[in-house]
Parts: sequence; structure tokens; C-alpha cells
Amino acid sequence: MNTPETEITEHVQETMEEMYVNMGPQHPSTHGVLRLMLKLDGEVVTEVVPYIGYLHRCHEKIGENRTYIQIIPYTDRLDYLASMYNNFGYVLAVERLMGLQVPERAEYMRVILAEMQRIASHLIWMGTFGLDLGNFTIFMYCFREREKILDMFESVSGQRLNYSFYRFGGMPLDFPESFLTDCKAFLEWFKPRLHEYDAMMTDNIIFQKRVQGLGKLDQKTAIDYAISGPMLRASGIKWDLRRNDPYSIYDRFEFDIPVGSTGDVWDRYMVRRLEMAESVKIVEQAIRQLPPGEIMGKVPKKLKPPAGDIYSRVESPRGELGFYIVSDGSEKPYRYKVRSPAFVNLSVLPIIGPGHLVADMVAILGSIDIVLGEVDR
Amino acid sequence: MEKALERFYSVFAAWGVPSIVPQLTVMLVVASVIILFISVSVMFMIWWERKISAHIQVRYGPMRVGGWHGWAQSIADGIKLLIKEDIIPAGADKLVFALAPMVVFAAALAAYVIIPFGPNLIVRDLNIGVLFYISISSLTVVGIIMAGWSSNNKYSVLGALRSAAQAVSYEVPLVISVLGVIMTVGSLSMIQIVEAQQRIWFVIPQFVGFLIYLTAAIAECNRLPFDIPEAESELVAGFHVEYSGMRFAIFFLAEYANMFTVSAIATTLFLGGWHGPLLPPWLWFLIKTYFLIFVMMWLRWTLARLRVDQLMNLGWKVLLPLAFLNMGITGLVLVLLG
Amino acid sequence: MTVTQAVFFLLAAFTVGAALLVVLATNIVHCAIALVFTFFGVAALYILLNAEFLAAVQVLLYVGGITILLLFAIMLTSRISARGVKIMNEQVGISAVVVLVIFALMAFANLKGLVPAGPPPPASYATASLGRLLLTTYVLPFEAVSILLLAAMVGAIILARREREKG
Amino acid sequence: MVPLSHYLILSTVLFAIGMFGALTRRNAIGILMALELMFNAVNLDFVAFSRYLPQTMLQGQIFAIFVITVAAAEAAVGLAIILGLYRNFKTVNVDEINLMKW
Repeated sequence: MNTPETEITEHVQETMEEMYVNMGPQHPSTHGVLRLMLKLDGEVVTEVVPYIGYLHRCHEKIGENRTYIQIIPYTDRLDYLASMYNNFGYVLAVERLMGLQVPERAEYMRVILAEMQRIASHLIWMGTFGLDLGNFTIFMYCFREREKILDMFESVSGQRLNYSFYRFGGMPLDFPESFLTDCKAFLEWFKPRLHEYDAMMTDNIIFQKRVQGLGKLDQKTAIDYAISGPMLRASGIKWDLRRNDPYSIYDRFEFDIPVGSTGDVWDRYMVRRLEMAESVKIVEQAIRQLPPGEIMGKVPKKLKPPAGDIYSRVESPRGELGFYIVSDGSEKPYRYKVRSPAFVNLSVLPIIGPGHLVADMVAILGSIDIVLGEVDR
Repeated sequence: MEKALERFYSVFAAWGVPSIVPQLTVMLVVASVIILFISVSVMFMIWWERKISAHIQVRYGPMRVGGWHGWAQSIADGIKLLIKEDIIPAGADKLVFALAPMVVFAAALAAYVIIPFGPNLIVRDLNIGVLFYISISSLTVVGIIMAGWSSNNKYSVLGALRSAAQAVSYEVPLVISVLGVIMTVGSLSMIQIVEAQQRIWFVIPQFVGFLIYLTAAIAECNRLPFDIPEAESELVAGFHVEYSGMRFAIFFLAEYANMFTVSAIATTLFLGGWHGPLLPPWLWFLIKTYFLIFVMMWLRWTLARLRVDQLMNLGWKVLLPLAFLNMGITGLVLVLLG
Repeated sequence: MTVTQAVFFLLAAFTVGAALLVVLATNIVHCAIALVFTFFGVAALYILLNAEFLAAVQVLLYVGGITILLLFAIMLTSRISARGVKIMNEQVGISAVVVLVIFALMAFANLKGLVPAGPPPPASYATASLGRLLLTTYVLPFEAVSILLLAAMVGAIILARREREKG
Repeated sequence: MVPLSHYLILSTVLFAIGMFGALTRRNAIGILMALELMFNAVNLDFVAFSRYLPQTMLQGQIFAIFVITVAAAEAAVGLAIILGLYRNFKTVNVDEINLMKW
């Protein structure tokens, strides 16, 4: 049994030419409690082994012991930077299982909130990615914008991070009066900010040199590892569930799917950067088309989905967020499984990591955009 | 100055005190003044850096301590660091661990000997002025390696090795970029270099040299975009991971003191030292120095960090040839002009 | 005792003490650090001898260059926490005798044989004339040394380069 | 003033210490350090002579510069050799490196 611990003791006598370094679980740039075992040859990483589980909290097992509606708050804690989207995915799965209809207005509300959430999530990613590369200022800029989104979410749901705002068959509350004007004002204000980021990051020669050609992920490996989301698109595969497997009302909006070409860190950065602009477009269209009317469909008092199973997936900011639910006809799911994109995307790190310097490892890890709440569940 | 000193010595001689006593007294007083100046200046610089970074990042920075824009924040932080528990890791080499911050600080301190704050405000106008600074600054690296090694932590060892590689590579272009000025003046003495700039600051004829010097100096100070030895997101904090409290404060002090030194040297060599209209010389000197420090802070909060190999490439393949070219052209021009 | 003398004895004691540490310390990193202090002591002695330029060069090259190289090599070759390893070989006894004999010989030669120790001439500003001498009278050795340095650099790079294709 | 003989004795002491180290150290890097000590001792002699003997003027210092340069070259090549040795033998102790070929 070659556990990491025995490996460490075996190699503790190693000299600087080849050594093992434990990056994490307490390390500024592992974005949470991830531990990477790095085997270094000088400064070059020759082997990466991610060790996860420090944040494991039996999410799926807890889910089997809760009623369907009680699970919603738990989904918030999956990808805590994109709680709206977790709600969205889970609610959609149960609705599909039960065959519930969602009113038009609620669908639009869902899309608006979800896309705003995508912007907020990408903003955090961009900020922390800048931090990984030593640019502290972009971090503060991104958080300034995200703060405004959180303010709006607070006005809608009363929460800033864990919203639990989606319900089976609709939404619990309508938008407050000021929300739409706030939202429009924000988007108008936000669009020029994107160019500000370009000036700081995209057009910065140091930044370009740092990330171009790093951690290349070719298409075949990406598919073999079931990579999804911006990471997959950065490798040049135009696969976006909003387009390829439309859910909710995403087929009604016009938006581009940015793709990269080589699948390096730069492409991943560019895909996310461009996606923010696309999300802005979607939100604008949705606000324009937002119909009046009901926000809650007809939902039975006692939620008992018919026996059967469903796999439903949405395009979360990190990739394909899937919920697999097996129902035995009772109030609680028989089996509840989350296919978390961050976990799957992280699995490719041992492939794309080696051969780079330690500094690049940080950039590559950052470009995968993991949230440990989702990786460990 | 000299005369006053001589009179001071003669008074003691009249009393029959051995000459070593007044001489030592003078040395101690001068050293204390320098340490005092460094402390105050560093406190100001830390506060200033926090304000600058804050305003670059659309926030306010410290606002509470001391009332007006948090001016006393650094003092409060300093006191906090002073009264913190002194922690030495169990696996550390205690002697070296304790010695390292002192070595780094001693190097930073020694460099102040040759900084000409004004026509008479210089501790000692050594005839090897610039060379003295260059050689003494290489001691910092030894201190950093000592710190990194003695902490017995892989991150700190990596940081120390990076630091050594970086300092050695950037010292070479630094030295050669300065040569242009030295060749023009024909002296290494700081006072003579400043006096040679009465008509024109060397930043104009030696612009390339100035840029190379500034880049290399930032690298020598381990500041972003060259803060690879400390690179927070990679090496946590590099060589001083294991340091806390007072020992950490000394490293911090030395880092900022170094920043002041490189800026002051740049001011002396390229920006005309204390020359300037109206204001007193020492004020001009401080203004120029703090302007350069501001530039360094500005860069730090705008740029991303370079990678190790990029850093080496920049040092050896860009700065060094440029510095040589600059030196060659300067020499040629000097010969042609006689 | 004048100040200069006091300083000399202090520096001499410092240098010799550090040098002893270089040879006798058990931990090789301690040796390297002691070596730094030795170099510093010698540099200070140079200043006492009015060779300021040489002192600066000493610090720059020995402290800033050679010691750092040494420390690098130590970190690459010795284990990070190697303690309690035997540092001396079996020849300690013989070596001590040989060294003592040679020391006695040299000391005797120095004191009796060679120089009438007169007072030093007044100090002069030497750096510029040093440079002039280097580029006029001694230009041939100067160039020879630079070729030697180049050769050493190339040699060191070739020796230290790892054979990547091995494996 | 400090007489010249003081410097000469100091230099001799340093040289003897360095020689002892070079003869007894097991670690090749330690030997290299001892060699540097000896170089320094010689340099000290040179500089002292150049200060005290007016007829030598600056020759002493010039030779010291050359010695320092050669010492730097020696250190670079020496350390490279030590690294090569370490790679092949996994040790830098000279008494363990006793084979003519590997």
C-alpha cells in the first residue's frame, strides 16, 4: 500500500534535486482545503496527486434522509459561489421527475438570476486567478462588481450567498420593484468594466506570457476525462448544455459560445472572460422579454415523485452539473447523486500538471476553477 | 562638520580621555540616528504603501488608528509585532534562525552609510561609494538563504534558493547599468557623482541605464513583479514562512529599508541627488527618493508576477546585453568627446 | 593601544574564530555561514590596509558569489537535516602535526626571514590607479584571467548540466 | 600602528587553519571552503605587502584581484565537479569516492 504518508517518509531523505512538497490543505492558492502532493525536480513538477476529502460532509447520504424540499438548502453548499445554479439544477431535476410545469415568468426569473450568478462566479474566478498570478488589484476590482450582484440577490432572496431561492414549480417570491432597474443599471455599468479587466489582465504582456501555452489539454483527453464547462470549451469543443441540451428557456436567447483553440490556461481565461459578456447579453434579453404573470405553478402539497429515476443536467459556471435522483415514490429520494463539474475537472490535473514549474501549477489549478465545497460534497 | 568633529575630539583629548571613547561615541550616535531614520521612514513607507494600494484598488486602507487617515497604523502594527510571542520552530536550526534577520538587517543598515542626503549629510563619503553599496547588498542574500535553510521548511528553502538565483542574476545588470554613470563622472564617490549632475541629471544621457537599474533594483528588493522568492500564492511566503513577531518585523523593516536604499541610490546616480531649486537639498533628495518608491509601489499593485524562467530570461537575455550596450556606447561617446 | 590596533585585534580574533568554525563545525551549512564571516573579517582588514576597492570586491565576489554558490551546492547535495555525521577523516592526527610544522616554518620565515617591518607610507586614493595599472602594465594577465574565467564558466556549465537523455 | 608582522602572522594562522581543513574534511564542499580560506590568507599577505612596502606600490592589490578571480573560477568549476560526483556517487564525501571509474 503506497499511501502518501509512506511516500513522504520514504523520501524525506531526498535532497533538493528531487523532493516532495505538500501543497495544501492549508495553502493560499489551493482555493480551499485541497492537498496536492507535488513531486519536484528542482522547481519542475514531475508528478501531481490531488488528495481530496477534507471538506466531505456526506452530502449525498444526507440527501437520502431528507425530503425533497429539504434538500434545496443543502445544494446551496455544493458550489457556494454559484448557489443559484445548484438550486436551479436540483429543482429542474425534481420537476422533470414529477413532470411539473413552471410558469413563464418564473422561468425568466430563473434565467436572469442564474446568469447573474454565472457572472458573479466568473468574477470570483477571475479575481482569485489574478491573485494566483500575483496581481492583487484585479481581485479587489472583481469583488467590487460581485458585491453589487450580491446586493441585488439579497434584495431578491434576503441572502447573500446561500439563497435557496428556487422552488419546485416556480419561484417563491417575485422580484422586488427596484430589481429590474437595478439590474439594467448594473449591466450598463458592468460592460465597460470588462474592458478595464482587459487592460489589467488580457492585454498585460506579463499576464499573457505567464499563461499562454500552460497546461494544455487536448480534445481527446478532455473528452476521455469527461471535462465540461469552460475548460472543455477552451480545448476547442463547442459544447454548452444551454445550447446542446437546452433546459428551461435557454433556446429562446441569442448568445455565442466562446471556444478556445489549444486548451491552455490562456484559453480557459479567455473563455470565461468572454462568457461574462455573453451572460450580460442573456440577462438583457431576458429582462426585455420578461412577461408578467404567475410565478408559482401547481405543485402538490405533499411532494411524492413517482417511482423512477432521472438524470438532469445544467451548465453551471463550472461545467455540467448533473443531479441523478432515484425515487421510490416516497417523500425522500431513494438515491441522490450529484455529478459535480469541479470534481470531474480536477481529475485531469495529474495529466496536465506535470512538466510545469511550481508557479505554473498554481496557475493551472486556478484555471480549473474548483470549488472545494463541490469537489468534496 | 569635520571641523566640529575635530573640536569635539580635542575637548576629550584635553581631558585626557583615550581617543577611542569620543570616536566610538560619535559612531554610536550616527548609527542610532540612522536606525531611527530607518524606523520612521519604514513606518511611513508601510503606511504609504497601504494607502497607495488601497486607492489603486478603490478602497481606503487604514483609516482609524491615529485619527487622520490612519497615520498611526504602522506604529500600532509595530507595537503588536514587538509584543508577540517569539516562536522558533522545533525543527529549526536555532542559532542560524536567530541570526538570519540580523544579517539581513545589518546589510540594509550598512548601505545607509553612503547615502548622500545633502552636501554634508552623509555618514561617510567613501571613495568606493557605489561599489560599497553593491557589495554590501549581496549580504542580504546570505541572510535570506540562512533564513530559508534554518526554518527547515521546504517552501522556505525553495524561496531561499529562488532568491539566491534571482539576486545573483540581477546583480550583474545592476552593476553594469551603473557603470555608465561612473564612467562619465570618473569617480565612485557619491558626493562627486551628485556634484557632476549640477547641469544635467544623468537620467537624460543614461536613460537606458536608469531603466535597467530600476528594473534590477526592484528585483533586488524582491518586490512584485519580481517577488518570486516570496510569491505568496506559490511559496506561501518564501523564506520567511516560519518567522513571526519581532523577527518577522526585522525582515519587513529590512525589506523596506532596502527599498529606500535602492531608490536613494537611483536618485543619487540618475536624478541629480539633492540638486533642485528653492527647497533645501535634503528635502529635494527625499522628494525624489520617495517618488521612486512610489513608482515601485505603483508597479507592484498593477502587475502580475513573473515566472522563474521568465525572470532569468529577462535578466540574462535582455537586461544584461542592454546594459553592456549602454556601457559600450557611453564609453565610445566619452572617448569621442574627449 | 590606539583605535587602529584595537580594531585590528578585534578583527583578527573575529576572523580566526570564524575560520576555526569553518573547519571544525559539524554542520556544513554552519561552515558556509562562518565562511561568510571570515570573508567579512578579511574584507574589514583590507579596509584597515587602505585597500577599499579590494574590500568591496572581496565582499562582492566571495560573499555575494562564491558563498552563494557553495550554499547552493550544499543544498543540492547534502540532506536538508543531516546532523551527527562524521566530518573529519582518519588523518586528523597526521594533518595536525603537518599543519603545525608548516605553520611554525612560515611564521618563522615571516618574522625573521623576509621583511624589515617598517611603518607604512601615507595612504593614497588607490582605486583609479588600480584600474589604470590593470589596463596598462597588467593588461596581459588581465586578459588571460578573463579567458580563464570564460573557460571556467563554460566548463562549469558543461559539468553541471544534467544529461537529459539519460534514463 | 599595526606592524606588518601582525598581518603576516594572522595570514599564516588563517592559512594553517585552511590547510588543516583541506586535509581533514570529508565533505568535498568543506574542502573547497578550506581552500577558499587559504586563498584569503594569501590575499591578506598580498594586500599587507602592498600597503607596507612602498616599492611594491599596488602590485600586491593587483595580484590579490587576480587571485580572487582565479578563486571564483576555481569555485565554479569545483562545485560543478562536486555536483557531477554527487550525481554519480550519491555522496560528496571524498573518502567514499575512491574508485577510478564508475
